[in-house]
Amino acid sequence: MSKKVYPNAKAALDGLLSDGMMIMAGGFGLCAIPENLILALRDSGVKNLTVVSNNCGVDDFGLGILLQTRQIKKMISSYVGENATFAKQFLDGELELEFNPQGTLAERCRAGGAGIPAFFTKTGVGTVVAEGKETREFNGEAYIMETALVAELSIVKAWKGDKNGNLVYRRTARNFNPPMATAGRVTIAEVEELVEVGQLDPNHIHTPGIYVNRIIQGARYEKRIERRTVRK
Amino acid sequence: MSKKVYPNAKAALDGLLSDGMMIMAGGFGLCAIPENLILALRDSGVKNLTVVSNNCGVDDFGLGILLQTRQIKKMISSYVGENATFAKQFLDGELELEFNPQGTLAERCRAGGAGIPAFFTKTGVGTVVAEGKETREFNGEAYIMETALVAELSIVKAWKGDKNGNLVYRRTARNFNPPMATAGRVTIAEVEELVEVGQLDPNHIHTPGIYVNRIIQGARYEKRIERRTVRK
Amino acid sequence: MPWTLEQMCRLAAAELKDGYYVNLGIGMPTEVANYIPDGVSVTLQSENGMLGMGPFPSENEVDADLINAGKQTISELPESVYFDSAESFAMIRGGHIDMSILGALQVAGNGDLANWMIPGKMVKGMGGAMDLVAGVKRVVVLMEHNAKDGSAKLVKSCSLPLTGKAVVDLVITDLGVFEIDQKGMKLIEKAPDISVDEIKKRTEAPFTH
Amino acid sequence: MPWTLEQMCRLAAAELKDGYYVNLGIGMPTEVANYIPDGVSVTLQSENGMLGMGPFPSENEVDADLINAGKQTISELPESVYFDSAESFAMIRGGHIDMSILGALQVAGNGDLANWMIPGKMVKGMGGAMDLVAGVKRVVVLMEHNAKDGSAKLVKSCSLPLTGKAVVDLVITDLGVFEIDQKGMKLIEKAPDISVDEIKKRTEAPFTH
Repeated sequence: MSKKVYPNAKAALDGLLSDGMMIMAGGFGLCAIPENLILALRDSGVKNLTVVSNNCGVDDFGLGILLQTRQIKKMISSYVGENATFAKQFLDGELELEFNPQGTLAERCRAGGAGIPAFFTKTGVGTVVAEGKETREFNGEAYIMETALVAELSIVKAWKGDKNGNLVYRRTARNFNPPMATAGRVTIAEVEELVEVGQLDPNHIHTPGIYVNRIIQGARYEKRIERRTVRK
Repeated sequence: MSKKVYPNAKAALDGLLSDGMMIMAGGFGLCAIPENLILALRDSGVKNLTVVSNNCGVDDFGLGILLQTRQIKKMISSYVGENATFAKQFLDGELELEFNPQGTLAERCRAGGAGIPAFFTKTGVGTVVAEGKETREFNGEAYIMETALVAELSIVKAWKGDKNGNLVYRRTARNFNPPMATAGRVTIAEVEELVEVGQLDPNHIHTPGIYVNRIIQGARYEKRIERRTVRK
Repeated sequence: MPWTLEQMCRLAAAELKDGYYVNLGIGMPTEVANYIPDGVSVTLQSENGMLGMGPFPSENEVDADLINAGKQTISELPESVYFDSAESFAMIRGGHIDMSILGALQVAGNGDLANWMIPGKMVKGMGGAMDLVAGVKRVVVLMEHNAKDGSAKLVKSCSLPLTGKAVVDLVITDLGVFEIDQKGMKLIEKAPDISVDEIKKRTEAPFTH
Repeated sequence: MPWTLEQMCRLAAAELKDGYYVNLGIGMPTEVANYIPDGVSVTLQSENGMLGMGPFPSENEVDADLINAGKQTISELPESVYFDSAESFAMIRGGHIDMSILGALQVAGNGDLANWMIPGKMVKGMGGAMDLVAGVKRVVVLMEHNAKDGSAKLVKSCSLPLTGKAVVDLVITDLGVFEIDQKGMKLIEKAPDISVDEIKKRTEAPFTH
């Protein structure tokens, strides 16, 4: 089963990339993004990507790197306010954008992994988000139907992982990584620390290894902080 | 916040019961059932209950106790094969029964807690389970629509819990308890060990206390084993 | 005399009840945490995956793995709990959060809320705002009564793209506190020495009082 | 000569590939775990919430908190992982389990499966069977070729209530191995000294060979 372990990000991506594909990337802001896999995606030169990610990094870090190289064709996100490159490419018409409410985005990924092609939610009723979507009443309240997201590739970042692909996250660095790990036809995880099978508490695995096809220990983590705020 | 802690099962149920109500009860077989709360339900004399639970205990333990006292009017379950009292009352027409596939049952509870009134699943397409339900195609495959379950009261059993209602489960004793804990308008948890806030690892809480309104340390746990099988 | 920001925050804080689970929006709503009355214990939710959000950290506590929904570094409390984004929004959508306090661009007399987008300006995205207003039990808006150009923010009908329809329960501005229900908007408290007439003049939405 | 139970289990075990995640039904399918070929490592899922299910425990390992979907006590392995029922069936429904090996009452030539209910007898419930056959990538049925009364179990059309429609990919009986796809059922292997004619006589469903 340790066939899941790859030596580095480049090797882990081998054979999985094609222009125009859809990739999900975990993380919230710059917190717990798959830093090493994003760099390897840049180096691969893969183009015209549709990327599902809550945010799009900043100009020179995270997914922003793939904007600079113009490898992204379309983003499916909930918030992209931190990125000037994004604003420019979007206003220039070079970049497509689909906004999803954050909870709807998370649930669409969860549904994709769970074999649920569509679900109903109150979120977005009566807003631009509801346009073109089926609306239906349940118990006298209006809901809209949202569909599942399944990506050809999901890249996620965890704190610790074992050689079977079991993952554990730390603090708020969990965020979108677990639902996205379930929703990739292939999922690659990068971890700060790769351990032997049996070293993680079986009661406290956040992402069971069944969802993870390939795993690497990241070469290096910058873990950049977007807004450093401290108590006076 | 320690206002969530009650001295015993009887006190925890105080003011919440009414004849004809719907109650969800966690557990799988006899594993991790809310033993103390079931006994207190028996003693309360509440009648005509609709009970959502994967199974219905055995004749003299678990929910079987409430069958013996004829307090249950209807079961929503996936498997009730272990219970002769059940068979008798059902064949006598005293007991209503709604079978749900086990995964559909779990997902209906999860949906109830997550504000999702309905979802689509492949499970049960073309079977008796699909009767009367909407069928729809997504990507050329047929799915049926299932609706959420929300109970007036959920009773669950965990291993450890803290005074804010945060819960941790042990081994396969997790089962239906977490999704059901989210789907009660009121949820009561009983635990083997009640600890102070801060004693559970915040990265490894299975049920966040926000879902738990009342919590007790169970007076006594029999933890009966249904099928004791050992290696020769 | 219009209320100060601090007074507005105190009014919002007075809406919090002991034991509440609360989500505070970015900006002024975040400040409300500093004015929670003694004897009232609330748990703050951060929609990126945390209950029991602590204050900004000391220098040596700063942790890249511990941020709030505004991407600011924060700290852990004894009661903190972490979870993923799907679980976080299951909690929000499922009605388990008691109150959300949010800023707004416009609120209509029927409770429609616009707070995520100004057409013509760069779109940043709605983040979790649509989920919060759809799912949270009670939605309180905390905002200046008028926009910088003096235009009304309490309007007959929102001209800006909506965040949610009929979702606002209470609006606290520097001039007054307005309750919104199915019958419409009602002024229930006003800042000292501010007349109802003045409020009417500066409000487009009809309201009772 | 029809295959023995052990031979049938070995045939089923030969379907397992290294690295597979597998769910084994109650009864004969459970036995397949004892015949997994050397060099093939599979992870067993138990739908009550476990991956990496171990064998029955020794006397002093017995734990009421550690059971399989048949409610039998089991043991933990180094690679074991626990989760709740919603997650377990998300895994099953989402197509993450590679193979399920199940028993059957009837299988139709188009892959319809009946294995949960005999009308007139006490209904016990479908448990997780409908979820498994709907969600698992490859469904293998392991059963006797004929019922105790001699009637065919490989039928033109199931007379018993269905567990799933067109869900079975392979059937292993004591007489032969049958592949099922959109073109229908095909005999791909038969027990030694059993003629195709004999199999046809004891089979109601049409099949090619």
